[in-house]
Amino acid sequence: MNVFIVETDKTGLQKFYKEIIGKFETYAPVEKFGKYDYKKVSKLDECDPDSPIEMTMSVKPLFFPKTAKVMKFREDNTGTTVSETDEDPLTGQRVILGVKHCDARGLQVLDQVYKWDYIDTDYQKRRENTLIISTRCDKAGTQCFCTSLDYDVENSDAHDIRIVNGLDGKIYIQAVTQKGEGFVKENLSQQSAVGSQQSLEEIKKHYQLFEASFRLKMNYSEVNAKLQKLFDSLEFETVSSNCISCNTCAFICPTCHCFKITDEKIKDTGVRYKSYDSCNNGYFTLMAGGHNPRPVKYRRWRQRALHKFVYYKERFGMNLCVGCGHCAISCPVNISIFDVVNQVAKI
Amino acid sequence: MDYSKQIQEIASKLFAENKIDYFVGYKQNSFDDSQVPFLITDPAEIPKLVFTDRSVFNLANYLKPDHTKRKRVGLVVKGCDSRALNLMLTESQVKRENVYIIGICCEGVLNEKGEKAQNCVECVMPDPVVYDEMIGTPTGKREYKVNVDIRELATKALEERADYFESIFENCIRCNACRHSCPLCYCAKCCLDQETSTLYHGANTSSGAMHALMTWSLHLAGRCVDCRNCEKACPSHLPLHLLHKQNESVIYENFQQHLAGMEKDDRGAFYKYSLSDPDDFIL
Amino acid sequence: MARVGVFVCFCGANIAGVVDVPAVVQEAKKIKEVKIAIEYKYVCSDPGQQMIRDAIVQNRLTSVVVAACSPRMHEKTFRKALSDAGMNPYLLEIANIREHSSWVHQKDKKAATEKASDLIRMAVAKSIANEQLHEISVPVTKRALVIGGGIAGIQAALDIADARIPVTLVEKSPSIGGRMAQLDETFPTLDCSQCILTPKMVDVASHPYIELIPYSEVIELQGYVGNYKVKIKKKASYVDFSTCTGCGTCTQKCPVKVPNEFNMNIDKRKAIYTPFPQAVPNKPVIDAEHCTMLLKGKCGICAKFCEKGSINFKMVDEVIEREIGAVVIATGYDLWDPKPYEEYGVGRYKDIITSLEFERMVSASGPTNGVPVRPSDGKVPKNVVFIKCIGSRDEAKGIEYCSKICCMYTAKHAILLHHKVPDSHAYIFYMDIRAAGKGYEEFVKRAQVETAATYLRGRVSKIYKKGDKLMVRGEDAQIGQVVEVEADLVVLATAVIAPKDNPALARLLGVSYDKYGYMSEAHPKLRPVETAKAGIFLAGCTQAPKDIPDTVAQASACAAKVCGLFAGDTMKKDPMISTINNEFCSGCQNCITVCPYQAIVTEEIPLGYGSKEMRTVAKINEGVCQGCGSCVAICRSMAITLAGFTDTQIINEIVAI
Amino acid sequence: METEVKEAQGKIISAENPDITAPADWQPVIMGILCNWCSYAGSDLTGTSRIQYPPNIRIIRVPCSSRVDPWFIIKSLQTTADGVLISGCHPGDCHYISGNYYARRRFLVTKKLLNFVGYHENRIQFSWVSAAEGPKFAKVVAKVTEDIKKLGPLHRYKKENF
Repeated sequence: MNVFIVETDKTGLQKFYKEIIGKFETYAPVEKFGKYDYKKVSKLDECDPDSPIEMTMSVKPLFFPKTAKVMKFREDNTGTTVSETDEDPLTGQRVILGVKHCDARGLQVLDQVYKWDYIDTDYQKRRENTLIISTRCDKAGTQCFCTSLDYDVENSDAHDIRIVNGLDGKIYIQAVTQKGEGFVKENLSQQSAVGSQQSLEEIKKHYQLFEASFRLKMNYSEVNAKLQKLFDSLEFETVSSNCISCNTCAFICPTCHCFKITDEKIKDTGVRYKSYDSCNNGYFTLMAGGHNPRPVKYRRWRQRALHKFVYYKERFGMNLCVGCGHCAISCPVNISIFDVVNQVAKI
Repeated sequence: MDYSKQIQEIASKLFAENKIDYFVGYKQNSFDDSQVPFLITDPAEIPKLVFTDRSVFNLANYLKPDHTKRKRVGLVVKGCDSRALNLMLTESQVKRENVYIIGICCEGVLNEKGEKAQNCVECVMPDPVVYDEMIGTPTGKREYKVNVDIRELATKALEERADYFESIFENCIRCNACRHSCPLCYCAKCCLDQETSTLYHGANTSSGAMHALMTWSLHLAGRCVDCRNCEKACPSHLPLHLLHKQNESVIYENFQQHLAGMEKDDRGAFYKYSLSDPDDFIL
Repeated sequence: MARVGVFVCFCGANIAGVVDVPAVVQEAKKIKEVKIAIEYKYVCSDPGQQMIRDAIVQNRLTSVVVAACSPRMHEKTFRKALSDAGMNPYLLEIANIREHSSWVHQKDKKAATEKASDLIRMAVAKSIANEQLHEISVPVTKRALVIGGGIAGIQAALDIADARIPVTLVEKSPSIGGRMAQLDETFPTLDCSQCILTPKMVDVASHPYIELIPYSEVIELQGYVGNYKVKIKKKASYVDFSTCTGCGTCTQKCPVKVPNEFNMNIDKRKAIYTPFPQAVPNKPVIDAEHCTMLLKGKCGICAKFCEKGSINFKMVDEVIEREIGAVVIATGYDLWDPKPYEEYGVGRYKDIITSLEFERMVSASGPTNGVPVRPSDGKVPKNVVFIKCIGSRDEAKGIEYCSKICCMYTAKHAILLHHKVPDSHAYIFYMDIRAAGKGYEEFVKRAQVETAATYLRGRVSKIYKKGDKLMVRGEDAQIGQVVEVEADLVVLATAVIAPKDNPALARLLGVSYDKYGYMSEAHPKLRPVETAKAGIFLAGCTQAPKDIPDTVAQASACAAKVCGLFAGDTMKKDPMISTINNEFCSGCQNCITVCPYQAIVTEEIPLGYGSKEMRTVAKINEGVCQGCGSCVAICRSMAITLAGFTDTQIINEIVAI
Repeated sequence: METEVKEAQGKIISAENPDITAPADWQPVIMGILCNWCSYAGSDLTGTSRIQYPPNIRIIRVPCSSRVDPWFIIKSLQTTADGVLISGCHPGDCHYISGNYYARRRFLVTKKLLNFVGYHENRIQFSWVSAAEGPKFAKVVAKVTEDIKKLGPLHRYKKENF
């Protein structure tokens, strides 16, 4: 754990941000239609790194975009020629501001699947070239439960730099990784005091207050243990009764990573796209022969809940759900995966 | 507007008389003052049923084949919801005898900010058009007004409008929540999910989103009842009502003041015609 | 994997003169799916077709694109060529590079070549998605309906009935005969019209295979070729034809006098009447608009005098239904009302009459017993001026087309006038003399020479009254002078127009009509008797102005078409129709609402595999479907496909260029 | 909104968006969807009569204007076309009795909606051309081509970055 901490104040932080935006390709939460999404910014006024968790989409699209060109192809009498797409050269350093802890953890979780049997080079490049600056939430949202899960939110190393709004009015810029430390040293031009043991305590105090603000708390290990045996539970039918299979939860989830492949062709040239898909879609598992193992929504919900809380953990040692609550907030009928797993596990 | 008591009474009565297999109403959320749809099969849960000006979601959605399994259902509908339900009845999606409709004479629901929702301010039919039992006092049909946002956008320059809509389509993540939350999108397999369509528009690009949303809104043209389930479901908070209200205003103005779902057996503006329909836009 | 053959036609210089065909072929060869691309002088010729057949076999082609003229021209030819090579004929696509490129971009050869390449690209893209289709056979009801009992309808009915096919002949008026019955003698042979027509009318009445329904109208037609259902409204005649002997006492006794439309209102008829003495059926009907008994409930004299008691004032309209397989439309023509010719004093001067009024006067059985008279004073006219092209070829007041028959009947009128009033003189103002036809030019010569009629080339500018004479002022263009003729009688050769009911009837039958109200044929040259709607045919002036020989010829052609249609027990039908994939059908039934042919019905299918619960979905009746695609475009779940024009095919075309 | 096409430095600048340019010899592509019985026959007549019109239109044959699903229009505008012309039988003349009446309603709403989201109304045009109106077809194509040339290349939602 790195303890490189810089103390500053609001103006100092703003200056830091401005400097970053000036130097690097920077992404930060930008408001559009009342919702914050991570977009490329050229000025600090455009964005709000302190955006409220309820209104912010996940950071996932910057690494696993909602749609990406996989390849280009050209068909003529000489056959089919495949070529690289012109999209996103993926070089040069990117910086993302205002990432929530849960989102950053989401990337850590996603890393597991992306470096598993097939290495997704595009994803890896994006990860390597990106520096993540997180802002720790001061207060939990109504649907948040990140602290109840299998990771240490306080000492998370999913991001490179953590910004904490200390209770003493100071702002702490804490470099979490080597990369982050180098970045702070290089780019924080104003000379602020280097943090001490005291600042560590301030950060801890802030965390304690944050932790106390959670409405939702669960006993993760118990839930995980119980769910493992509940594949045939009828409770899934009850909990999913008012689900409208709208896919929202999967699309905005920071860790859902299912996609579909489509080709689009004009004249003799075409592009192969990779776009989000969702297991909540009734046709997601429809097979060419006509069989659909998950034709009804409770089976799809079972898959979702168990994949998030059991299967991924079994395979990769991390819980797929990071407790951000995005799905519950965006759900038109407010189904929370927290309620679902608790109700099924009968806790 | 608090009809929780009446609804609870009717629900208990229906269960007692064995007229329904399940009941769809609203339940209070524990963490704030919003409400969620609530499906009950057990009469013991009836006391949880509520109905206030926070009962926003259009419950007709729960009559779609995915939910019903063709059982008898009791359902709470507001004015706009009942119009959607009326269309579903006309389009043979629901059997009238299988649904017991509790119609509410709606006084308008609130949006997230606590103000009266825009579609309620502009509501043309607050009373239920189809019901078995009515709660509240009917206030009758109101005058149709063109949506304020449409009027405002119409005054803007074409290019400005185009930029605005491009930003909408760019922000669309094509999760299809709009479609799934719409009670009238009940198709066995949506055209946007089909091979022909995905072959050409499957990608999640802004042109793909544009195609999807335009096709979707044209499929709802002359059928949309302005309940705005889609807009509430949209995780990107896109102002989807613009597309529908635009179509509605064109249809209202040009096709005998047609409004969707107001009459029994009216299938929508695209499924009938008049010899006197406007012809001047055609060369 | 698709293997497409592209065959580009030079069409002599028609295509190759503008489009760079070898370049187009090179361009086509670049397309991935194209296995062979060849150019040829005339692909539609026998060697051209042989080339296609050989290429199909040698290259194992999966579809064929012919870049040539319009598919409306040679689609059938090339489909047959495919068939002959053992390939499904519907795997053919045609790129129309003649009508859509070389002929319309003659000045821009580069652009025309580019466009031709694009059109071929589109056709190739579409053909890849073509599916094998097979003709559908539908049972046929062997009965024909003929609408209109003029000479066209009579001839068609007789010819069809002679082939032992039952015919239902529907006539609007109380008797068949139509316009020809009103004529005195016919050009160019001057046969007596009645003498040649009446035997045919009698044949109709007595033919065992003809069912004659006079005084009736078609009110509804449903179904499709070979299987139509027609509803005929038989108007109340108030006379029981089964008992009426046609003695005529009622007509004599009836006190009500009404203008006689058969005689162009020159004389009067009674409220109970037979239109003319030789009427078929020769039974009277009561004119409900004028009968005092029916209007006021008083009179009833006819009933008193009828020995058979055939008069029934309580009779009501009756609807007759028939199942038929084909329809012949023979509704005839009307004459243009010359009122807009105010400068001639039409309407003001009684002695200006129309040619059909003149025709009735010179008819031996007409109101004046065959002698033309002046309507104003009843005197026999000496100088008669005939003016042609009244309304015809007149964009300002009338219609643009030539009425075709006026030149000939005016010549006939001049001759007839000379016959009836030997000391008379005919003056004929004309624009052109159009006398193309067997014996026609000779006939006009006869009028000019034998009867010494004065033909004046020019338009009449004014007619004014001078004493009891009419002064006709016009131009004689041949001498370039204004001439004035002192006339006792002026006869206007008014234009032939479509009956005013034609558009309504066309809509009812589902056939198209032109801007004048004439029914449209399927092709102006190659399918002149068919309408675009299968099983409905056109005879006579319902399609365009015609003389009697042409009308009769067309009527017989209709009969041949009907007999051809009924030659087998079943009929082959184009397979380009809609089909519904009921897995995707959500059962909203909106397609049923928009289908113009009631071709969609519902069916119950199990909810899921092996399920006992049922759900309702739509189903196409393939015999009825005509393949318009209305249902396809409104089907939101894309459950309906139109063979030959699938979404994939059309989108393939769109993205191909 | 300015509809005149600007020409500068040998390039055409889109009237809709000045950032989009095209070579000076740019020619629009117009997707023509014609009904088989009237307009396609009419366009054939134009050819038979040798009436000349601009070569920018690419013609697709459909049985009836009611076969035209609005997404053909959207798809054309998104991919290959700078404008769309859809033509059918005159009202009352539909070979399939009522197809064009249904189509007319859809066309009006589609045109207004596309205009609302930012397409110039001249990019989506409709016409009634009968089988006898060869000259009219040529006139319509000339007008539509002229209109679309003025608007310059269509850039929005185009999949041109292929």
